[in-house]
Amino acid sequence: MSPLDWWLLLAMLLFCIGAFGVLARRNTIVVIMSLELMLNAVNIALVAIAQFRAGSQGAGVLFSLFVITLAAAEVTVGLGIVIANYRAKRTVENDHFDEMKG
Amino acid sequence: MEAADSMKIAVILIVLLPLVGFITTLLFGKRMGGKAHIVPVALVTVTAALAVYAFGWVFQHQEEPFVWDAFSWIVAGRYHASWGFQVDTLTGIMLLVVGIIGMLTHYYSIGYMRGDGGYYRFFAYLNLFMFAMYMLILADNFLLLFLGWEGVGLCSYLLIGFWFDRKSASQAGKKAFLVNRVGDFGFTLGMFLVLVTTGTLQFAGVFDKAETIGAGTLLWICLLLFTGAVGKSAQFPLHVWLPDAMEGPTPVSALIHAATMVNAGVYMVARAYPLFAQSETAMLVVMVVGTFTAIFAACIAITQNDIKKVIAYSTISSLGFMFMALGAGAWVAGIFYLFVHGFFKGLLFLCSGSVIHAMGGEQDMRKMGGLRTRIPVTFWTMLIAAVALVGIFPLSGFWAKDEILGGAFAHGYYVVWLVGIVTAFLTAVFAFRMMFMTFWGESRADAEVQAHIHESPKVMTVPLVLLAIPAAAVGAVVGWPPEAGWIHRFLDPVFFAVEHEEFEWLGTGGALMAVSLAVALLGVYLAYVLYLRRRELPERLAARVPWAYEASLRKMYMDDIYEVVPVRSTIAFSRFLWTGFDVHVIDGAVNGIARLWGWFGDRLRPLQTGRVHNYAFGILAGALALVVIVGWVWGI
Amino acid sequence: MSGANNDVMVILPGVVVAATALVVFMADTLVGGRKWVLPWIAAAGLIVAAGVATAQWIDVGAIGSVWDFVSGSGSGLFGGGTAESGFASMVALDKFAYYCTLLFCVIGVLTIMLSDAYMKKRRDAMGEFYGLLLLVITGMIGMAISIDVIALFVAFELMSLPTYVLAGFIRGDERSGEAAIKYFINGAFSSAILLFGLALLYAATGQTNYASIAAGLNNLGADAQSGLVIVALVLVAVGFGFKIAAVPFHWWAPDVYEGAPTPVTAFMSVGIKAGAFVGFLKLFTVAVISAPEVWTAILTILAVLTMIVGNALALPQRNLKRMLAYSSIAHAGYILLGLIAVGAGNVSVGASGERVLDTSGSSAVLFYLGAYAFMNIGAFGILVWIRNRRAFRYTLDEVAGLARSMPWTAIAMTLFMLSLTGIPPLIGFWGKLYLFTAIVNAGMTWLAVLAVIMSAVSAYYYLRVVWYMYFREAPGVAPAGAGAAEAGAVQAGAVEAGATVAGAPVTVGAAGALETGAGAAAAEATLVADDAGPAVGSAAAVVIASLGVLVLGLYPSPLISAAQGALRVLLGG
Amino acid sequence: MSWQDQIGFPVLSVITFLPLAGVVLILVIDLLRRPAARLGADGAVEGAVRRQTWWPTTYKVISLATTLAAFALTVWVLFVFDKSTSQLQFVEDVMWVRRFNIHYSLGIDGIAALMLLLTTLLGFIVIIGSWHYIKDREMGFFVSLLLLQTGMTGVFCATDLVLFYVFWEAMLVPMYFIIGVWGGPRKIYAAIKFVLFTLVGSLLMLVAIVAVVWYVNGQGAGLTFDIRALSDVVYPYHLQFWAFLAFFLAFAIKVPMFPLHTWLPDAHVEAPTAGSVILAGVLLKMGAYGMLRFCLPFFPDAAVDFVPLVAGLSVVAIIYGAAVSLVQKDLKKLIAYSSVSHMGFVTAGIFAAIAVADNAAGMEGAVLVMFNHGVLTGALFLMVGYLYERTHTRQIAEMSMLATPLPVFAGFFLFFTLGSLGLPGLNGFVGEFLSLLGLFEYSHALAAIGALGIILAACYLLWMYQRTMFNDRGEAGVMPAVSLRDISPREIVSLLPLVVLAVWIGVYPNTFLDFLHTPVQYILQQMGPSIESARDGAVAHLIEATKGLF
Repeated sequence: MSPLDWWLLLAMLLFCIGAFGVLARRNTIVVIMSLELMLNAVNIALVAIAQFRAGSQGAGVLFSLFVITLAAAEVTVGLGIVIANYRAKRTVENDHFDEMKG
Repeated sequence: MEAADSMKIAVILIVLLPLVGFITTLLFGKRMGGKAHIVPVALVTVTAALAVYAFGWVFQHQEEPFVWDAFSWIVAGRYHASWGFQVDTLTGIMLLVVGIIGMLTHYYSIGYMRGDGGYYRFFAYLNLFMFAMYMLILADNFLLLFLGWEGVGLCSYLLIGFWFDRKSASQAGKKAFLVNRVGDFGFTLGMFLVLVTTGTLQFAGVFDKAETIGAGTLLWICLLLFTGAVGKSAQFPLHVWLPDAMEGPTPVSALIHAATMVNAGVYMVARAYPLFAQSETAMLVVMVVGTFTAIFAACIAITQNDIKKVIAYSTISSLGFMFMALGAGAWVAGIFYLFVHGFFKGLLFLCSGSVIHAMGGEQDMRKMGGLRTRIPVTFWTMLIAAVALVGIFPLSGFWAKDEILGGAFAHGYYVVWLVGIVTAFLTAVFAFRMMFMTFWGESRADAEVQAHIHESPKVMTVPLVLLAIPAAAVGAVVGWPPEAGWIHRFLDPVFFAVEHEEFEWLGTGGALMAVSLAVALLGVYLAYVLYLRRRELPERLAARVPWAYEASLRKMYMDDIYEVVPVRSTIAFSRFLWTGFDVHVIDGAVNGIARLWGWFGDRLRPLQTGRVHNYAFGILAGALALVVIVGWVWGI
Repeated sequence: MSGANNDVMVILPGVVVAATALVVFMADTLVGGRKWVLPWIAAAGLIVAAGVATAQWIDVGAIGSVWDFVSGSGSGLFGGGTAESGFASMVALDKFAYYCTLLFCVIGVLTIMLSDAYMKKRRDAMGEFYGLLLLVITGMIGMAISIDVIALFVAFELMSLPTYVLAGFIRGDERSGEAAIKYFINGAFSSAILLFGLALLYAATGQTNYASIAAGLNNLGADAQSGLVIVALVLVAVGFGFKIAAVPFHWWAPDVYEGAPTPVTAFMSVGIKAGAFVGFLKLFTVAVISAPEVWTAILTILAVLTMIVGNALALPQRNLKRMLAYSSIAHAGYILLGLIAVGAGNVSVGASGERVLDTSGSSAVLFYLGAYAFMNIGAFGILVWIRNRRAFRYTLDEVAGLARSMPWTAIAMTLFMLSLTGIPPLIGFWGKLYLFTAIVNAGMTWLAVLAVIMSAVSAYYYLRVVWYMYFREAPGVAPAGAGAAEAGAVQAGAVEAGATVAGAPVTVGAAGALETGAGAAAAEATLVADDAGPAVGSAAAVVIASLGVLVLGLYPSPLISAAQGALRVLLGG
Repeated sequence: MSWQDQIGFPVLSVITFLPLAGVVLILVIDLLRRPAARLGADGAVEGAVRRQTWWPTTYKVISLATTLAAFALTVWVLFVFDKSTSQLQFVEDVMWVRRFNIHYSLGIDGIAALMLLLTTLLGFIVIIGSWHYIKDREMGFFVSLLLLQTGMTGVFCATDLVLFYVFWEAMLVPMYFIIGVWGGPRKIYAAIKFVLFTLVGSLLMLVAIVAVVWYVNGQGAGLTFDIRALSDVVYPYHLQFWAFLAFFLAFAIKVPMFPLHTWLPDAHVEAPTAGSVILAGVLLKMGAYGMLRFCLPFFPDAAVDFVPLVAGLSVVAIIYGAAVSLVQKDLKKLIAYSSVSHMGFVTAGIFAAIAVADNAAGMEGAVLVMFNHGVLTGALFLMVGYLYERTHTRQIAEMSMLATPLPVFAGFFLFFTLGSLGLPGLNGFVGEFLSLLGLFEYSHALAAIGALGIILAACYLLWMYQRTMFNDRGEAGVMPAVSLRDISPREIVSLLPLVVLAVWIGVYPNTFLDFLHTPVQYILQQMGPSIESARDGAVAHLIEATKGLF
């Protein structure tokens, strides 16, 4: 395997861990953390590609910068929603939000 | 063919005047109340005069019938049918019967129907009937004939059910129409076959090509057309409507169910002579059906107690006689019988009407008796009619009946002849059974009815007398000498290929004549014995063979069979189709699909758990599945 | 034009909208009690943005050919504004973007009108609401002009993040909060997946610019169908599929649609969906043009599932918002047909050897998005309008007998339902016809057959709304219909009729008349209605939507011209 | 031939949109009268609005005026009509949707002319018939009727496929309302069933339309939705097969053919009188009209292959409809099923005509049956409606001896009953005779079975008549103490045109058949080669067609 493949494998692993966290954890805070993990996994991939992929012109680095910014915004919004919900319902367990279904 | 303009006018008027009478009476008759008969009766009288005129015309132009395509009716594709009229000698005979009896019946009805709530309606219907009947006999093509054919059927329906507030009447009307429809079914198909085979429905056109039609097709055509005749002329097994038709007012029975409409089948077969004459098998069928019907109906007539039922079965029997004649090849004899039968059977009915009128509506002969002196005009006219029916020399029936039997014998149908003789015997028995029970003996009516018995008014008795004359004499006039009478010569152009029988007074002909006369007289005597002298004998006889008596009384169970086999089974099957097939199978499938889809939707709903991580899992799983499927498609 | 000047010109409509958002945020703190100016500012911003886009689009020289445009015989009128790219080929302003910008602005304005009464009750939050809405629209415009995956992702997130907030806008309402959290978690999750997909695409081609990606994939040749590309495309499809609510990424939609404030739901169902579709369409038709087989396969599976599941699940719903949510899923399925048609359609080889796709699918999608905007905003608008008039939990049972109490509302709702079903001569019919022609042309008639069967199914639940309104009586109303209910009906009719006749209803005079009319009309209804006050804006939005549905239904050529004209897509560079 | 040459103004558009203009007028006046009422009253606006008693009369008169005008124009059109050509006449053509080359184009041939006459005739008759029938939301009812008429007229006049489809579908909506709002107890079920049945068929037809048009486009002929142009194209067999099926399904549902008929009884029973009249009188004809206009000339080879199936189903429909009619308890349902039976003659005639060469009679008869059925069944439904206004029941079991209190009514009823059972001299006979004749040319056996339907028709109709008008219960036969008004002048006026037509067609059908000769010849000509080389292996072709799918 080329170095890039290793990096991509790492990214993939981290991404999967993050995804597993989203699926498995009930605490919304942890879920948000997992989401961040997923984004950062992609960041690793992007930087790695930019570094190792021929002719990639380094756009990946640029991309990852954007992603970092967006991730921050995302967390902000997410936590805001969690807090608002906590005020209303006194819980951060996302299982408790299943009033609407079917 | 250049036809006389006067004839065109006459024909048009013959057809239109009754129609005008119908419409005006329907629209304004109610306001005229008891005078509602004036217009229709006047119109029918004029029409009868015109009919006689037309007959006179055809009398002068025997060899060249009047044919006139007035205007086209249906033009579609390669087919064409028109409002076309034809007057030949056969039509002439029919015109006479229809015109005269029709007119007399109208007069008679003025008295008979007086005071009825539907007085105007009755005359309107009668006029409509006259229109349709004239249409039937004047038509120059099968389709127009069918129009008249159905038209008379309709009027029959309306007039049988005239007293629609009686359940039996409304039932009988419907029955008549429906049974006739069965016949029409065949007739329609017959027309289709004619049309498809020859490309036209016009009589002349069809008959010109008659010889080119293949034997099988021809047989089918004849049989199908004959099916129609069986229905209209009340032949077995479609005869069941006619006895019930007696629910109608008696003038109707006389006009429609004895003298005119029921003869339409015979007329039609005679009209289609060029077709039938080509097909021996068809002729055989016609003869067998006619013969069987003749004796079959006579067997039933012999036990009936309702005076009109007796005459009705007698009519069926007589019609059977006519078909027997046609089938046996005695074409002229058949029409001859039709001609005279119209007069004496019409008279018989009108007389029975007079009797019923006198008895205050009573029709059961067991409650009559001794009327001979109370209503003499009716008695004498009815006696003439009965004697004519039975066929006793020298009254009309004798000549015609004898020619039929002679014809059958001459053509070698000895069995048919024998059956005919037996029928004649039975006819004599039941006719005079009726006469004896009604007019002789002591009266068996209630005292109240007794007091009420009276001779009918002039307006009724005069037509009786007028009808009695032809009923008595016309047979001898047109039928003398036997097998060579005027009517034979007259009808020659129509039945162009019929060979004349030689009649020898001192040969077979004379012998047969003697036998039939003897048989008739024997029958009368038997009736005399059974119903006047030894009145206990019939009961004992009935007790001896109860099954036979019962069968005869119950009309050979025909109504019961019809009730069970076609009627109930059709209804049951229809019910099944509706509630079983329509509602459950088709709609079940439709609603089932709808329900299935709803069920499918409901089953999907639990997947929508409302939980975030389930959703996320769904997304991931979906993504993986997509990768797998798409990857698999490209074999990676 | 060139250089920085050029860059700004390219993103000018988006800049206008974003700037307006900032103005709204600032004005929120400055206007004090006069919050009512905020929606006007927001709407004005959108209108200016639309105007800017139009000005860039119109060929001033061909101004006389307006009729040609309207009648569909030529789009010379919009021959101006040669496609420009900017910011190092990150974004490009082509006719496609013009069309989308206009569409988004219209949707935005309608949403603002729709939220009129709703926001009057929440004056304190007006700034946030309209500001966020404008930001979302900025993101949507970004989707339309992006020609680089980086820009695309930024726009995608800009479109998404404020929406999460909007969904949870009713503070203290559990359902709204629940909607927000569900939407957020799933949305962020799918964004990450999309991002991963984009990264893989980048890995496969080493490029982020659409055109370069296309070239890169082309160079890959047979490897364009390699596992890497397939996985990348599937992941991208997940991201977009989530936003357009395609099965099996649709889970959030019913819950969020139900829980979110109704104007927001209306906006999401047409705006976000349109934005996502636009991005999807452009990415696929431009960047992934070299591998149409793969994405056709992916999309076919998605479309089939989406149409079936959407329609199956809409059927048992008794809540109108939820029903419309599933219906909007189903419609996403229909629209996907257009995308499939692009991929499955006749691929010809252009002059310079590049692959040129059949455009009828793309124009069908664009047309349908426009058509869908009118009819769905209208449908949700009716819900908002009823909600403003009386207590309303959006259930089917509550609209029973609506034809008596609010006849004109019922008529309008009927129009929208019929249009959604695809009954001519309403605009929904043309949308479907357009899609069917595209898919049949692409040789996938069986998909069209499936779609029409599903349309027939959908007729059931759309017409069910109609039958509740017309064929049933409101509980407690005698069938004879005499008395108070009819009194209300008559007046409501008068009010709405007034709105219809006025034609341009957002005028002070009309508003005044409506206010009095509605006040008198809904005498008893207002007692239980929790959104007090007249909803001139909502009424106007509904009127505009119904006119759109009807007029464009009778004469769809202008919208077709626009959708056609939008197709001269700039391939970057 | 365009309208300019023939009549001087775009008459078909006028006829089509006159009712719509009536609707607009009604709505405008309705809007105007409300503020007027408001000015004159204080607080009691509603009362003032309702006190405007002139209003119901006004909108009824407007409805009547527009429909009568449409009828008068139609009669004029028929006079001007050139019967010697199969070309479309009174043609109008305006570009509508340029992108797809969809035109707003109208034009009629003889068949359409007759259908147009039927539509406009029944259009004003139902207005008269419904004058006092509806109590609730009356204005909406008249508006729906007018809208419906516009839709129906458009269907018969359209010569552009999409325009045709637009009218075809648009017409569903008012009918949906007529059944759903003013219908009987199960109105919702009936209305939705009606719409869904029709939609399923017509949506598949839409796909077929697109497929056909795009095939032509693909052949380089350019996009066109012009019906005549498209029907001249020879399509490959597999396309013919599937497109035929799709079109046929849509039309067969509308006709309705067995076994797709079950929406009809429900719709009829629940629909108000006017709805039933229009439904039976005009809507059903659209199915058969569509077959004539599309299924045959577009897809001749497939059509010929389908003859055995269609003719067989038609005959089944004849018998089945009649048999099921026999046992109905509800008058309307009885007539509804009888429609299934009668329409069987139509489809049988049409398809028999293309089975053997030179069999135009069947097709002409079929079209005539369409017209006759509209007249007779329309009249019967109308009369059942009138009866219902008097007795408040449609259950046969609850009626008896009505001829006594209602003699004139009974007379009219009998007239139409007789017409319906095919009495020669009235119109029903001519059509059924010809279409059966056509069927007979194709297959003696099928025609024989079909003719059984005529017997059954007499059975159910006369039985029905006996049970309602006559005494069918013996002594206790009189209907319990009801004093019923005999038929009113208004009702007679509504029936008289139908009586006249029934007699006219019965006595001199050539007036109407003359319209059919050339268009039928035109259709058969287009079918010509296919009839000549009548294929004899529909199953083999099915397989071939299925292969064509892939």
